[in-house]
Amino acid sequence: MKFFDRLLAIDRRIIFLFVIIAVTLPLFSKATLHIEVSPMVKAVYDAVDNLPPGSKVLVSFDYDPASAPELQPMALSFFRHCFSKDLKVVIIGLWPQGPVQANIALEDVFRDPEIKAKNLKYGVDYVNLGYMAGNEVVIQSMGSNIHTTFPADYTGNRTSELPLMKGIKNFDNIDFIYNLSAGYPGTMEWVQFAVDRFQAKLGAGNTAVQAPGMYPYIPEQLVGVLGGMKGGAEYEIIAKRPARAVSYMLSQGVSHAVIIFFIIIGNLAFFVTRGKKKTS
Amino acid sequence: MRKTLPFALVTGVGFFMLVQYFIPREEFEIVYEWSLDWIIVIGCFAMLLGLWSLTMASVHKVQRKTPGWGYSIITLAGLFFMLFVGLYPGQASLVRGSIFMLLFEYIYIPIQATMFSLLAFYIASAAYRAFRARTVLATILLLSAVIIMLRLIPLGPLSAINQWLANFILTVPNMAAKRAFWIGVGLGATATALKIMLGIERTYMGRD
Amino acid sequence: MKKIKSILFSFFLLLFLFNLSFPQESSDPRPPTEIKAFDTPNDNGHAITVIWKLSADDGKVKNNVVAYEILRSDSPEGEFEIRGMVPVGENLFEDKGAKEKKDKNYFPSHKNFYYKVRAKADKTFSESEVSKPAFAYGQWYHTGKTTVLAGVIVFSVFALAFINLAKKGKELYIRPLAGIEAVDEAIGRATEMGKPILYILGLGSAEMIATIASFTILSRVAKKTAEYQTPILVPCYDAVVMAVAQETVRAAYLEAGRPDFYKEENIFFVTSMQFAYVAGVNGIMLREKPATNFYLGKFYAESLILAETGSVAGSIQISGTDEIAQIPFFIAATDYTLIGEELYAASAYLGKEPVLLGTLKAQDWGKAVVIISLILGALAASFGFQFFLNLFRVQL
Amino acid sequence: MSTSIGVWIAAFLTLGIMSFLYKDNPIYKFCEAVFVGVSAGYWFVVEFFNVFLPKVYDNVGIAVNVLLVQGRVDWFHWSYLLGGILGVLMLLRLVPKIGWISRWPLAVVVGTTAGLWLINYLVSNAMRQIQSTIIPLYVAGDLNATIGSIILVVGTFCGLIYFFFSKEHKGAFGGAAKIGIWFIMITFGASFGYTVMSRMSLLIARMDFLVGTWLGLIR
Repeated sequence: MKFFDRLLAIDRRIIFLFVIIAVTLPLFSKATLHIEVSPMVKAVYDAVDNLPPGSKVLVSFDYDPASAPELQPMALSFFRHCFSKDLKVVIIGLWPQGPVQANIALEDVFRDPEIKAKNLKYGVDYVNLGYMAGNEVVIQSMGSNIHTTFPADYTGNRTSELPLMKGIKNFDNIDFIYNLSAGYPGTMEWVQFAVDRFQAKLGAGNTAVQAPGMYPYIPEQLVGVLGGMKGGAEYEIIAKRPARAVSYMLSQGVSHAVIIFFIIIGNLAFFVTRGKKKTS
Repeated sequence: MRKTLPFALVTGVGFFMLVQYFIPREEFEIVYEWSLDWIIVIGCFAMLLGLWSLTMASVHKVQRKTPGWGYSIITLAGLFFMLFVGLYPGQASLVRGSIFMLLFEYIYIPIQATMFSLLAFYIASAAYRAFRARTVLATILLLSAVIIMLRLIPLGPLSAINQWLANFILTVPNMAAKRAFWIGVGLGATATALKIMLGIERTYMGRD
Repeated sequence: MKKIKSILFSFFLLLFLFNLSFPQESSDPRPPTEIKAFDTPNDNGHAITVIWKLSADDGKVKNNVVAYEILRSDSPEGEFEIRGMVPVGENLFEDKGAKEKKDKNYFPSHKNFYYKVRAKADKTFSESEVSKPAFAYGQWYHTGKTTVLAGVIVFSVFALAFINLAKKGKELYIRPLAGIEAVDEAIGRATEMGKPILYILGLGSAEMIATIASFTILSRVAKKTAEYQTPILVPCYDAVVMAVAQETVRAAYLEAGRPDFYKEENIFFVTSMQFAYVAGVNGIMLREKPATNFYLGKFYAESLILAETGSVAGSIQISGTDEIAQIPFFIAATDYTLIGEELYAASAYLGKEPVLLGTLKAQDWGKAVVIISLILGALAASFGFQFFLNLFRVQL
Repeated sequence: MSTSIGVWIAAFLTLGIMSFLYKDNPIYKFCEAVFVGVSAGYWFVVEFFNVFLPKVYDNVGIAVNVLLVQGRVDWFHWSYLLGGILGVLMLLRLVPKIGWISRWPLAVVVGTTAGLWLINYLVSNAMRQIQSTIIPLYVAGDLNATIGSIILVVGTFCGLIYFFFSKEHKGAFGGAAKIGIWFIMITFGASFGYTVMSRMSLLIARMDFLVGTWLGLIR
């Protein structure tokens, strides 16, 4: 069985080719993968859905463009959900690029005719307070006063003059915190400082690498967590607004299947050749 | 001056940082905040050191005409263009829409994102090459990885079982092993920090 | 019958009227009582804690309290200003301010303050009596951190005791570690093949624990390569790390008695950009085809690319990091992997110096303490004792 | 197809980097060289505006101002100059004869971080983890949770045994260590599996950029 020997020493580029096809072809397909909604994502969705109109939601953007493929869809569907439920949104970032990502997401959401019709006003329905250096210290100091932590918003307006911020002093006036995180500082710090010290209510969206690390905090300290692109897709499914993450899931499924297929082939070849060596 | 002072500094500063943790008084707090700022500032200057080393390495390549010296010119050009555009006085470089940020958006981000996406290919080839059920340990590694990966593939009725299994792995054995790992690393790092402060571990300072 | 009806009617009417007037007449909630103000313990001296007994109408009886407001003044008769608000059901408030005099929210130390607490209803409120004066001051010891102090002391005592023991010449046993035993073999292989050794210190800066551990291992490896006269290449990610690595290797060659063999240009700076660095190192691997690659230190996403390229180039690879997310890739793509703590221990293994072995023993004793507390703690928790858990609860 | 120059440049760079998968080639090397230069420049400028200006320049500026206007020495703000001087000393590494002076700032950095890390690692890595592992083994009326917490405690225990250096892995001790490494391998496998999704997400986004944003072939 020379075939299997050759299979074992297969050129990596053949595997690369399979991967690129597995990722790209499904992008052309309109078909979607059946996505099971996990309780952790449902919990986050319900927490937002149960907020009465006018509730204040704080969103912290703690990631940069490198993790945008995983976290940007979560930001989009979360904004859409908030605005369609008439919630007020306060945006901050503990990563320098975070508030920029937030603005990109806002631009996208406002293209939706349903949201556009609401004619949302900056300063009244949503604000972007920008980035602040200091990591967990920023959270800590927001616990006593958001106005002193963020004296001005992203474009330099005084925070105290924004109508929405007039009613918000600290976490006591925030009904829900949503954290999109790709590492440090991120969900861990929000749990330790905003939740453990100021009893805030927190939900999170994490990169797939990071998400399992948050499991021990659920449900007491963290309502739930969206893990990677799949978490984003699940949120879109419950919100009945399938968007980018859902459309990408087919590519995810096929590429995962390709990898598993290669693992099986590799093991098959390995056992066949080893069996032969033993007999000969 | 050459040897004794640095080690005295390490021990002194180290013990201050250790002791201040237990003393909440504001005098200690202020010194603590200073030293954190200093570290950041020193790091900022160390970056200058890196910039210098990069420039010199590239210049040397060009001077000696080592193979591929042309690329060093491109590197230098990119570097100085970025510095010029970013530090040109009288403009806000870090605001979206500035030339500096446009370069960031259309040059830096695509290359960085693509470099990262290459990992998708490498992870596939590593899985193929390394995930062979040679030993018990390799088999456990392989099975656990496959169970987690299968979550993304619809398996009909088997999906529910796999979902439960994946969740179990992540919440129980995963947590247990991570804790053991962290406790081990915690003690090891504590021991190393202690060795540094006591002046036992001193290779990092170089020798004369 | 009619009479009864009219009596009933007037009764209900009365009740109705009474009811209408009732909330207006006594809508004031009863005030909070037993108010106490005292310096907040374990802080820098810019905060006072206020506690009180909840209003009798908090959650029961009239149940009309919505919040408590805390007021402060510098004299009992003076003007009180509002310092904060807490929701119903809470009986503690920390009046905390900044330590900088310039700050708007500055809170002076060593100055007497008087407090009172207001129970707020919808439109009205009632106030407690004024508290006895209290002033804020900084403490010299944080009582919430005693467990940590105990931990530091116990660990240091272990370390010093074992270092002492080892110095006196007591044989300290450590079990063999596959990754370490492979080091000699790997250097030997490079010598036989007449190819260089590639040593990567990772992406950490010079003060990181993993990098410092890696420097020590580099020093041992360099000494052996000097003895075997095998070239060692160290491409660096950080300028400071490079400078330290140069001195480390030079010293190792000196120690091995081969200073003539040391080549400074073999320990060089590549760049401080993650993927650009990877690209540079990949080039070295493909061109030089080193017999052995060491990856020891702090690694991130680049770990897999390096290890994959190395395995394609056919090198023996020894890896180790304390970055848990990257270990799976090292395990998958390299021959030997030092997992977390094993990386820190490696220097003791290679050097067999008494001080290093001593601290390794201290680590093990530390682990023994952890294991015992874990078992006792889990048993205690199962039977409902919280004592052990509280022992490890650390205040920040 | 896109009409934006930026998108075309980005697409060219994306393809250039991807060409490395086939083999090392001049276009890849070109993109890489651009990247090395641009990223070094980018980070330097960011560091200059976010660290140097606010931490050194502004603070020392205040100190000088106080001295000139009020004739008073503002120790607090002057102290930042000392940080700056330490930073400059670091650069002396480049001068061979007095390069040893750069050990002073290195000593400050190493000493400070060692002191910090001693506490940080002991508290958040060791003590916090112990705290979260001390859980009741028996959860009344919930068999699943009971089994889960028993496995959790046993797994942590065996994992720690694996990391013991003083005793050879033999007999019962070796058995526990073996179970420990099994748990560790399960974790690494899971982490590997999870990372696949993260990395694929990045690739999908890149391919979507190429065929969608750039070529306009989708939707």
